[in-house]
Amino acid sequence: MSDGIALISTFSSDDECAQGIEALHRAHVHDFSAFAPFPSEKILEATSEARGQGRSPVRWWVLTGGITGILTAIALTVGTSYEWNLNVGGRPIASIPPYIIIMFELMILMGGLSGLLGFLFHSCLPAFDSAAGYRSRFGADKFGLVVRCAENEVSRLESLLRDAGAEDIAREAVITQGVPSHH
Amino acid sequence: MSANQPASLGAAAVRPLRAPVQVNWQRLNTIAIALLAIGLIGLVAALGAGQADRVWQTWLVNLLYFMGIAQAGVVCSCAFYLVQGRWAGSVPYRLAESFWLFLPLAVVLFAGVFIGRDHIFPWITHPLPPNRTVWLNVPFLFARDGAALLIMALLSAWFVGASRGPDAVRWTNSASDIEMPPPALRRLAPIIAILYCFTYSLFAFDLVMSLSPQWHSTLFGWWFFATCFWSAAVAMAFSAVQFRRLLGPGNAFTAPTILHDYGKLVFAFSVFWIYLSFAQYLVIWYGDFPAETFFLLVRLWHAPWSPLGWLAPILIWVVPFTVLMSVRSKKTPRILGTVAVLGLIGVWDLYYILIVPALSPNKLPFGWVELCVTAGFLGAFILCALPGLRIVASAAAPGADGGE
Amino acid sequence: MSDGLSRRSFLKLAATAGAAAAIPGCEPAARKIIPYVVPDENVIPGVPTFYATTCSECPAGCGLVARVREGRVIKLEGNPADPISQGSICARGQASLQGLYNPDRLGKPHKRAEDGSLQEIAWDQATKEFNDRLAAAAEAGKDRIAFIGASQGPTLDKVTALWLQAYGSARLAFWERIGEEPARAAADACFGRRDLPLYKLDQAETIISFGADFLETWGSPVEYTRQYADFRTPRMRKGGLTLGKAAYVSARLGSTGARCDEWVAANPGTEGAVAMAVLNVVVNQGWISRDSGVAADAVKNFAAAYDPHTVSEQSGVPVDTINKLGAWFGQADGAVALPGGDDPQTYIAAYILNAVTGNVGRTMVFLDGSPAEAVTRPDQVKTVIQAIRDGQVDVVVVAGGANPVYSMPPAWGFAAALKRVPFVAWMGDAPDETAAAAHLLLPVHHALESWRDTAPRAGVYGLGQPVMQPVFPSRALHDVLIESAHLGAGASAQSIPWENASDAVNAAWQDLQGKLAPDSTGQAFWDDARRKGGVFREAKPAAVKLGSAVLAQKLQPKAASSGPLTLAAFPHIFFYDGRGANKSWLQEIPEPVSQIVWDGWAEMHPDTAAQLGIKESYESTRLYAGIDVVQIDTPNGPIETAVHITSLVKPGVIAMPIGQGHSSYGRYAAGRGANLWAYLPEGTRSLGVQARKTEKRHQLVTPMGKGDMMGRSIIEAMSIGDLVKGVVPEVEGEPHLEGVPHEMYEPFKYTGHKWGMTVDVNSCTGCSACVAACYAENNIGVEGKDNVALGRIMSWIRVERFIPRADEESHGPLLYIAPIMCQQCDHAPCEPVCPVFASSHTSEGLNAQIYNRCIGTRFCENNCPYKVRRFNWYAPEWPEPLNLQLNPDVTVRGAGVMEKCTFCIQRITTAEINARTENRNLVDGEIIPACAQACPARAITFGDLNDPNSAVLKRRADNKLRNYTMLPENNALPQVTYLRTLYREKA
Amino acid sequence: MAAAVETNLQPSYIDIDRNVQRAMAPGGLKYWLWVAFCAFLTALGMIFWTNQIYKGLGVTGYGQPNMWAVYITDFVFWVGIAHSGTLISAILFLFRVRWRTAVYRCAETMTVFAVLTAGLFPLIHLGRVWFFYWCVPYPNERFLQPDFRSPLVWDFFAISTYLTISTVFLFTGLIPDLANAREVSTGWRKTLYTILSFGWQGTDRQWRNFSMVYLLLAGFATPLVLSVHSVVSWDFAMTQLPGWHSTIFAPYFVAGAIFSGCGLVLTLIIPMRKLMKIEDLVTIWHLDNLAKVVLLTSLIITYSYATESFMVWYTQDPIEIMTFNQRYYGPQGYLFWMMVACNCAIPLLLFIPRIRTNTVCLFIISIFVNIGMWLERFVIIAGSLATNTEPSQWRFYVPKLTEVVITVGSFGWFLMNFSLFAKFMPIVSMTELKEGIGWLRHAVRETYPYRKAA
Repeated sequence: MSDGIALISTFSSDDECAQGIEALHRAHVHDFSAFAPFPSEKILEATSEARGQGRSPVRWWVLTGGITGILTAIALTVGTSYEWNLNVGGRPIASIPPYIIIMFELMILMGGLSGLLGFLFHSCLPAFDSAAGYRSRFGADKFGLVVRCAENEVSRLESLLRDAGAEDIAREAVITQGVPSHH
Repeated sequence: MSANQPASLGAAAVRPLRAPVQVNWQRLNTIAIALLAIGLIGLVAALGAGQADRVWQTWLVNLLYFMGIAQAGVVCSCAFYLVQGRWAGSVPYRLAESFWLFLPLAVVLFAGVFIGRDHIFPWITHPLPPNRTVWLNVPFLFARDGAALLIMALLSAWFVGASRGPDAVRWTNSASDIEMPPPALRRLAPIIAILYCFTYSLFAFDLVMSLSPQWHSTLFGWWFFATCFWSAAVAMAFSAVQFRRLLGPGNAFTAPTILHDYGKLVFAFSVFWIYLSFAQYLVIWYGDFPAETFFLLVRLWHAPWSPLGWLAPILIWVVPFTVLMSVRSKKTPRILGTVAVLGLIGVWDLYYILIVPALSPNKLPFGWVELCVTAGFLGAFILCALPGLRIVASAAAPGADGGE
Repeated sequence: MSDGLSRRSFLKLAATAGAAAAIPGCEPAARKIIPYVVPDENVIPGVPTFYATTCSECPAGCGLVARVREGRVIKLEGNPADPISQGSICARGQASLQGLYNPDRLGKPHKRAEDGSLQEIAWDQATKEFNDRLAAAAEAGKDRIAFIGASQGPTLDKVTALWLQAYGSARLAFWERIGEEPARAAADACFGRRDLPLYKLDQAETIISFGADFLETWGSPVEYTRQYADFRTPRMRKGGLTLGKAAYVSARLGSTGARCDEWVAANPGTEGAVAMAVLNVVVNQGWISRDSGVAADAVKNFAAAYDPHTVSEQSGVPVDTINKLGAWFGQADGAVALPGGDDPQTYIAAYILNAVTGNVGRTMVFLDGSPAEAVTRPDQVKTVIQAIRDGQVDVVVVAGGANPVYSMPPAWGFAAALKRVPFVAWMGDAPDETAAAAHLLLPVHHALESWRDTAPRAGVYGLGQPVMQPVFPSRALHDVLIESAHLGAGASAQSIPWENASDAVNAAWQDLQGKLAPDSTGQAFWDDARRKGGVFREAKPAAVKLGSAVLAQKLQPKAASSGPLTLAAFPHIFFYDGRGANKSWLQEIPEPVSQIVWDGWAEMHPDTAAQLGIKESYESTRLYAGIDVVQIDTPNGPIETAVHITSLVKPGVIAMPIGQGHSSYGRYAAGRGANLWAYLPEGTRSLGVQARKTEKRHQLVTPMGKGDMMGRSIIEAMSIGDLVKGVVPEVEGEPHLEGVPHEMYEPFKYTGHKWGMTVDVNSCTGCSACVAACYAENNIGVEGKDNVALGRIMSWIRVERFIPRADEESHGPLLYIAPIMCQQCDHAPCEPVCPVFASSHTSEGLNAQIYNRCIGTRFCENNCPYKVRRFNWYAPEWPEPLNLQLNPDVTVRGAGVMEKCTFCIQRITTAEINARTENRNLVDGEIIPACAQACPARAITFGDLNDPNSAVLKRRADNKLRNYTMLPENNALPQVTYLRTLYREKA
Repeated sequence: MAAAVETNLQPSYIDIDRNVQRAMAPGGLKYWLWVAFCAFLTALGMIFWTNQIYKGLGVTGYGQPNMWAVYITDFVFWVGIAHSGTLISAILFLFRVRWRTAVYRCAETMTVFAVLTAGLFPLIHLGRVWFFYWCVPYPNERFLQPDFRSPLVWDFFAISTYLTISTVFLFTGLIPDLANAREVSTGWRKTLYTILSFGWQGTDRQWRNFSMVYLLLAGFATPLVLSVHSVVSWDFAMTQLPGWHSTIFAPYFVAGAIFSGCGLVLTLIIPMRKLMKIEDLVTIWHLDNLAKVVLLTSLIITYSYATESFMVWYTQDPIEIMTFNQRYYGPQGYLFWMMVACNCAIPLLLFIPRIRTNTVCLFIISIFVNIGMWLERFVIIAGSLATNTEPSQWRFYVPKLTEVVITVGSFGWFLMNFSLFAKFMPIVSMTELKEGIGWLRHAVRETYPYRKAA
């Protein structure tokens, strides 16, 4: 993308922020990112509406992890039992009922861990270079909406955002592609 | 509505409805009466044909089955009050309470168990050692269970009355502001819930476990009322799907997440059910006490019962679990409806294999007798449910204040 | 993990190893050590050698076979060739190993200094001192030297006598407190011969024991246990399957009484009177045998004084019981009365009873050519002691295990007398009370280290040979004596023609060869005797006749002397006269009936206890059998002891075990209970006493939690009536699931062997030989009193004792007693719970425990219905040289490991390996676990369940009705089955 | 409490931040003395454990048949404590229960450290602890593996999974709050939070994935929490021991776990909210709801006790009857009755709203709950073993000093960890409080009268 201007608008409520996003959506501006101190449903719905995204792909990580876990457990329990073929208390060599527990636990373990990895991967964390337009208050009590646009669009978008209820809009020249963007 | 995914998706899953259909209550009514008639005729015929054993055993199966659905439905409503759930207005409450009218009838039908007791309870024909007859003897058993049924019926009546009252309805429909449900319900709900656990454990021990007197499982009572609860959940899910179809666009059941919520209810308690079942199976499998293992072996690992034995967990857990795992299928009426119907069949099958093998471990009696008796009960149940369902219909009708 | 042999003990092992080389031809020359670098063809490392010898723990004189590994004897077993033991020995015999390896044995000669302390001195210095003293005494005049010792067999006793002669003295006493005098005196009075009769219990239909604990210590326990088991096995008599009738007349039940039909609780000391009353009944009923050759009326008059009523008052035995005993005895086809205690009158009564019913020569037999009396008569012993007291003796030599200071009657005042003697020499292995009073202590060989011969009875010539090199630098007692005789006696030296003890024995056997096998050569005879452990011949029964004189005299059985309560002392089954008390196995194995360990105690009936204001108030969190202490005032001073309240003793009687109360007998015997010999007058074991409760408390410890079976199917009994009728007994808790499947798992296939065991509870007497054998074979640790109280006893096999509930008394045995070991379950509940497979099943059906894999979760024991697994709470310890006894074939378990019985798997594997190397199949009976091997009653049968002809299967099949498994409701499918004990319904 | 707080009935986002940040302010002398005291207890426990390893388990009161006793009791107790955390943070999250927001972080922290503590006891309990890793499947030249049939191996899997997942869950929830803390803190703390917060900035994409993973973790943690204590209960239920072998154990232990857990949450949070001055984040309303959970679970375990006893009487099995007879009337019967008082009777007081809303009463009741649940495990474990199938092997267990000290030490260890965490990490979730600020305001309003009364 070519360098441009980043409009950093600050909102005091997530409703307004969401409205801002919808406004941008209507204006076919999609090169933005929203900041919030908590996972506001309104904002998330608005963004996924705007970006036309489905649900987060992290769930596939979890599913894969879970299945891997079950398979590992089957291999481990049944495999080692047949490796040794020991008669313990007259129980069958492959005593499925007890092994189910191992399968369950490993499913949870691997599913959970791969979920964490998926989350970090898709949120491109850890990332210690601060994204363009990030303000520390966005982590506390304010909601931010950072739009990147060419100079000629600035005024239109500013008014658009003000109508949505932005209480303050700052401009910042974008040096490089700073807004994280992946899915 | 659910905290963590956009509602839009639900809408996407739901196919747009055709023009509004008028619910034909009359047809339902006649069908019910017809079933009842079949039942009565079959009953007489079977008794005439000397099939008393099968008649009364099936009688017990059906009594427990429908009674369970009706009572657990009421308890479901209690639970909604206890967690102060108001996400779908009053409709879920109405639906949960809609079957309650079967309860008073159940008290009457319980007489059938008394009449057929010799065909049901082996400890009557083969007396137990004296120290056990203290608990297992005819007068005491029927006295306590009858009384329990009666009390539950009365309390439920009281509760449903209060719950359909104006304040309650107002409270359920005012999701936004924070206040307590009406005092009567605040007090009744926990009482009924607690009594439900104790009385249905009692029925589990008296009317199911005592059929194989050597056998016992401490979890059985808990497991039994959990099963009843699940059967009520699927019954509600099923009705919800039907209403959604019948009541036309804009009815309460078209709300994006209500099916999803029923789906989640069915899913969650199906998982809980398999957990309780596994907890019993594993302990008995591992413990290796003949006095415990035979109960499972007869039902799961030996002809002729094993197919029916495995059918129950498949319909109650495998199908709902695998099918309803995804949000989409939870929200798709047809899928949810099918799962619910299968679930209802599964629970009936479960009660059947709990009761009948205890009395004929080595042969599987199933035929017209069972079908007729069941048909009769179904008819009676529908008749009892109709008034409640009509109320649901009116509450959920498009534009009614029952919606969100 | 720890393989049990610390480096140090391994060196010891290597040191002693070479010894074995020389043992076969065990000449003194063999003292030199042969190092392993020069392998000796006689010692193959890892392969045991067996040596026959004889047991010295009691006068019964059982034959032994010693199992020797790398020069260390590690296990003693009965000598199958020996007619007395016939391959089994009792717990005391098993434990004599601990006498050999006793950590408190005297290592070197010691001399007592002025200040009373002991100083170690060299051997030659010690012998010099010894000989000088003797010489000086001999100088001083005749009979200035006294020898008090325990009999060492005919030859060596002769040597002793000659040695004493050489020093011009005849003051010789072979001392046993539990002596033969009453029996001999009675035999003399009745039949005019002073020898001991031989009893054939298996020939009898009725046995009445008048205070003779013949299953515990009386006479020849191993032999009698074997015979009794035979007698109690149902057999055809008078055309029907019957159970031998047995009654035990005594104030305390004891394990002998526990096995009888009737326990006749008589006042202590009145057993003789009861016998006379029985005689009275027998006579009046005219049950006198025609051919007994006694005048009926003479007997009638004789017995007249003892009509049941008077005796009943005197003895506290109901009249109809006496009549019943009379009927049992008189009508029996073969009966025997066994007299016990120290009162000759009891013996006379019993002998007459046997004689008039024609059982002498049948169940009670005198043999021709009985050996001479080994034990000196008490009156002669008394003269010796009198002389000592009168200062006519300068030197007293106490030797060979006699412990007169401990065991002599108080009235004799031996201890006091000994103080006046200028020089007391003690020669023995483990220093005891007498050693504590001696001036010179000489360590001599243990019986298993020295040459001896024994003559327990006519026809039995036992040969005791050393089975290993001495553990300590001790010397053979008679080597020292012979040497000193040669030194000191000058002219009379020729009186002892032999160089040393082995020569003496050898020479004696040359003569014997002349007598017994004139056609054999001396050497062949000698080698054969050494191989077999002696020479065994059938002895001819002597024809004896009841003398009429005895019938003329009037018997005066000693009634219990005056006093509100009566103290009845009984020899502890494991300590005998006290010599067993320094062996940790015998201290730790519970006394079968009281189940008390590591202690002395006073048994009281609840009523008696109540009178003294004592209630059962045991802390149920600890394993206590009693805590309240009473003071018992006897004529010879007070005894303080803790009370064990039990219904198994007669009201008004205080029963106390003999054998504890050692003031100086090593660490294991120290500070336990009271020495009753110090209170009992000569010739009786009961005493009128007063008792009062004190405020003191002392814990009597038992490994037994509850003595009540709570109606569970653990030890089962059935009546002989049901057996005859073929009624299958109802089993508590067995689920009735006919027609419905109830087997959760596919049964495993056991191709090849499948080991199983059957225990006949009806034969078991609770003698605990199996337990001792298991300790010896499997390196089981000894935990001590405090740990037993915490439930940490390690025995893999335990003898369990349950007292029947009041409602069972009419239809059940007097006590439920059975050995319980791992049941080797097919569905072993202990196995699947182990996280690391430490407990798993072998392909031969054994419930194996892999010690090295065990991490000590102790889950297996939680899930064991029989609670037969044992956990090592501490690392086990064997004070040196006890560690030399450890069986190299069995791992020594470290701390934190679970251990258990595996049917002596080391024996199974050894046998299998042998079979494989010899390229043959295993023979049934080739493998015998230690417990089965030791059992004198042959109650335990082991074998292959896959072998249709195995003895174990046969035994089960022959006793279908009696065969059962413990706790069937658990469905653990044990491979050990039990045979129900039999009882006779009370009318 | 501070007047400033008193008047503020409309807490804003910033108020939430301020409160939490104040709670994270460096601790004073009192705080460090307390931590030192906990450390001391821990050290004491360690010393006794070392001695036990050196000398063998003989130093304890253990013996035949009491193969399991205090250590396993402690183990079950601590695992149980852990469960409330997951319940509050995961199950109530799924059920969209609002009051969890203020307490869940605290409860979840408790979970992690409780599991950490619980995990020690199986090791302390082992006869040969140096071989504990044999329970773990790991590659080795002989391919020796554990027996997956053994409940103890299930335990290993369940506990370690539980520890991992609840740590992940806790950490995931922490990230946004740590980012928040990062912005306001300075010095080494800033570095610490920067690293731990992974550079979180709260963009919509991050939140999207965050919400999803959080939901899924909650969805996983819920069955996990059931499974963990079920598995623990199966250590007992799988055996044939009368008093242990019972099908109801799994759900009954889970309920008991949540009961005891919520009890301990109350015990910890009531003093903590005072000391850290976060009363208007963790309000009476929150405590009230916690108390309701305690009440509910108390009813469930009462039901379980009742069923267990009834079933024994119903079957008339002589062995079971004897075991339960001993449990009620045996030499240690008083423990059972104390347990019933603490677990069944006293919690019934919570039916009374006045008591539910009185912190002092709640605190006292919560203490009883903790005692009662410890006793329950002891009665079941030690008591049943003492009265086993073989009467000759009956013996009741009494602990010796070692067990007592190690148990006390475990409390020290737990409290030390918890106190350190509470000081250095945001012990209340700012994110979730902000998300549900409406409910927080409601809570403050609800609480206002009580606060005035106080």
